[in-house]
Amino acid sequence: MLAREFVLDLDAFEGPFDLLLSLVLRDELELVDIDLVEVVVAFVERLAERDEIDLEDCGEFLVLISSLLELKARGLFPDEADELAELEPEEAAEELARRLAEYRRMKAAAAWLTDRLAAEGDRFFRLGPAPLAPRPERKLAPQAPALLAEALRALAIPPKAVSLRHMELRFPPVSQFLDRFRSVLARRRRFDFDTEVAGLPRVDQAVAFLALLELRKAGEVELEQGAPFAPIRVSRLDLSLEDDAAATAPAAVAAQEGTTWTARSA
Amino acid sequence: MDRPLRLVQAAPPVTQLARVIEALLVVASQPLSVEELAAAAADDAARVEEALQLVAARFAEGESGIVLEHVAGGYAFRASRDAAEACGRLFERPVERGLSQAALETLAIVAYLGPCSRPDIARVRGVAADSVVANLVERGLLAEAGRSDDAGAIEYRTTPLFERIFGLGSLAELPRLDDLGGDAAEIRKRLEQIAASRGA
Amino acid sequence: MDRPLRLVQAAPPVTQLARVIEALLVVASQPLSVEELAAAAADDAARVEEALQLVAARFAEGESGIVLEHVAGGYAFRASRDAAEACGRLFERPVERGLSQAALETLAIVAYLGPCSRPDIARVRGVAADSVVANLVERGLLAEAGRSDDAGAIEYRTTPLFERIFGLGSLAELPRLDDLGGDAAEIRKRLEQIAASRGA
Repeated sequence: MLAREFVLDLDAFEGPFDLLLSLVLRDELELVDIDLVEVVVAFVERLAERDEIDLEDCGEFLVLISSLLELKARGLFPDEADELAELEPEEAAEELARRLAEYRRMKAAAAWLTDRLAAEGDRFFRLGPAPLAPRPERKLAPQAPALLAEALRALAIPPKAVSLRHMELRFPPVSQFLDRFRSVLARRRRFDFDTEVAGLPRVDQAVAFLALLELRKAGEVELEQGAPFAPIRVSRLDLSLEDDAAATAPAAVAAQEGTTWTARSA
Repeated sequence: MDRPLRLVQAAPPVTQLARVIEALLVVASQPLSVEELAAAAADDAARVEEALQLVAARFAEGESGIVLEHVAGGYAFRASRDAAEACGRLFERPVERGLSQAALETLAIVAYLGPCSRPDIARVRGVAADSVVANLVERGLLAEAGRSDDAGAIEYRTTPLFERIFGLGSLAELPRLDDLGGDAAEIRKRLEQIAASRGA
Repeated sequence: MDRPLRLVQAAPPVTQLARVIEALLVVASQPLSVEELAAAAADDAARVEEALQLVAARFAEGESGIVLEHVAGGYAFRASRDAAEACGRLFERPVERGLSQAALETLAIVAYLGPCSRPDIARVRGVAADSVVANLVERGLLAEAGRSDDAGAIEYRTTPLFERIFGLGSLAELPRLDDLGGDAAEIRKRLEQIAASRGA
């Protein structure tokens, strides 16, 4: 499987993606040190080397990388969960665009610095004192001992929670939707994804979609879509149920083989 | 009484001041500003500027092995570029070229956004900044600049060594950010297009 | 076969070698010997000696603010004697009014919490302390006080100069910090916890 086996060469990690996952899950590797953009780029590069695109692979990768992104977002901004809900989708989109623009400018600035360093690499100058220079003596004016007490007291002030809500995106956990869909499927054999998530903010819808892919990967559901952008139908896969056997059987076989992508997305 | 007393001593010629400036620059550990040169030479800034022209002419690239450069807000001597190979055999480069991408992005953020804490940098890059900042402090390219008012996090700024290594007269010589990378409105439009194409 | 192949490239003129030597000497932090110069310039010692004569003539006392000096370890540039007064002013540092936040925090930690290693200080401040400690040692405000029992790291204590500058007869005269904890160990523990919560 490409999604798990492709090899990464990052600042903080070198090896197959699979190993990266298990190291992160075992807390042996800090997710905050991993540049996930690099992981995505590496995956897309591997993908481009192939003749045909394997939707199974892409789906699995999407689920894995989004879970990692979620974990990482929570790792970087631990105390924000409560504030997240306050951001309107409109504001969130605004903020995301602003941050992406800022990051792109910083990338460009770093590229400029790289070129500059290459151009200036043949400028040598002395670091440190000249061989025959006099040694300066640093003199310090009398200081008040109270400054020392103040410095230590300042270190004892607990940090205020920094408000990051202006730059956060609402990001509900995938598990929330896994639970929700499973309970819907316990009651009903089929449901319409678009109807189920109608009225939710877009980011929630996206996370709900990831949950759907997760269920599909686990073989719990079958997905069908008549045409691009048509409603996605979600059906429970369960052999023990006798009714509607004709419709269930082929899907169950597909789930056992674990290879066929049955969403007919043209 | 015919001849008035000469009380005002004529200022020494600028050539003499130029020599004093050469002497100051060859022993200085860092680039010296016109003001610092004037204070040390006990002369005025305008004359120091004039004398610096003479020094620049004597120590020009292609003319001399020692070259005068305007860098990091002051003046300093360096080796001429055509002696780079010989210098490379004897000295380490101030910063080996192998600054990582992470290090360069971090330097860019601090240089452009002014004093920044490690969380500030992490927010822009999306990756924890602790080890890369520690490394840049160790290399002398970043330095502590006090603690932030709100969270008490340590803030960092770029050092004169950073400007020197990148050959910048000052941070103002960095290209304008507006001319670099993306514009928020344009990115926003693209995001909306992507969202729209997914259908509601 | 009549004419032998010319494989040996003509050596560059000595004037060019002299420029390379100037460049090497202006970058060096220590006097350079003829052998070191020859190795760096990839030329032979005899020619280096010859080139040094040219350099000495260009940078002679009375001619130039930069003067070539032959000292024990080799050759180095120094400031000319007639610039001695200006150099004196350059290196005479004004009395510093205060200490940086990093220095003040570090001194406060060592003064109040007793001998500390650099990792100890880093845990309380929440950031590496290496360069601050090195700086304070150089200024004579901190001194080494042996190695810690457990980890074997070098510990530092404040010096008599520190006490003099802060107007303290002894460390017992430090302002009390009862509000932070009963004893040094308690205060240290509390500060370490807060530093950890402050995060990156």
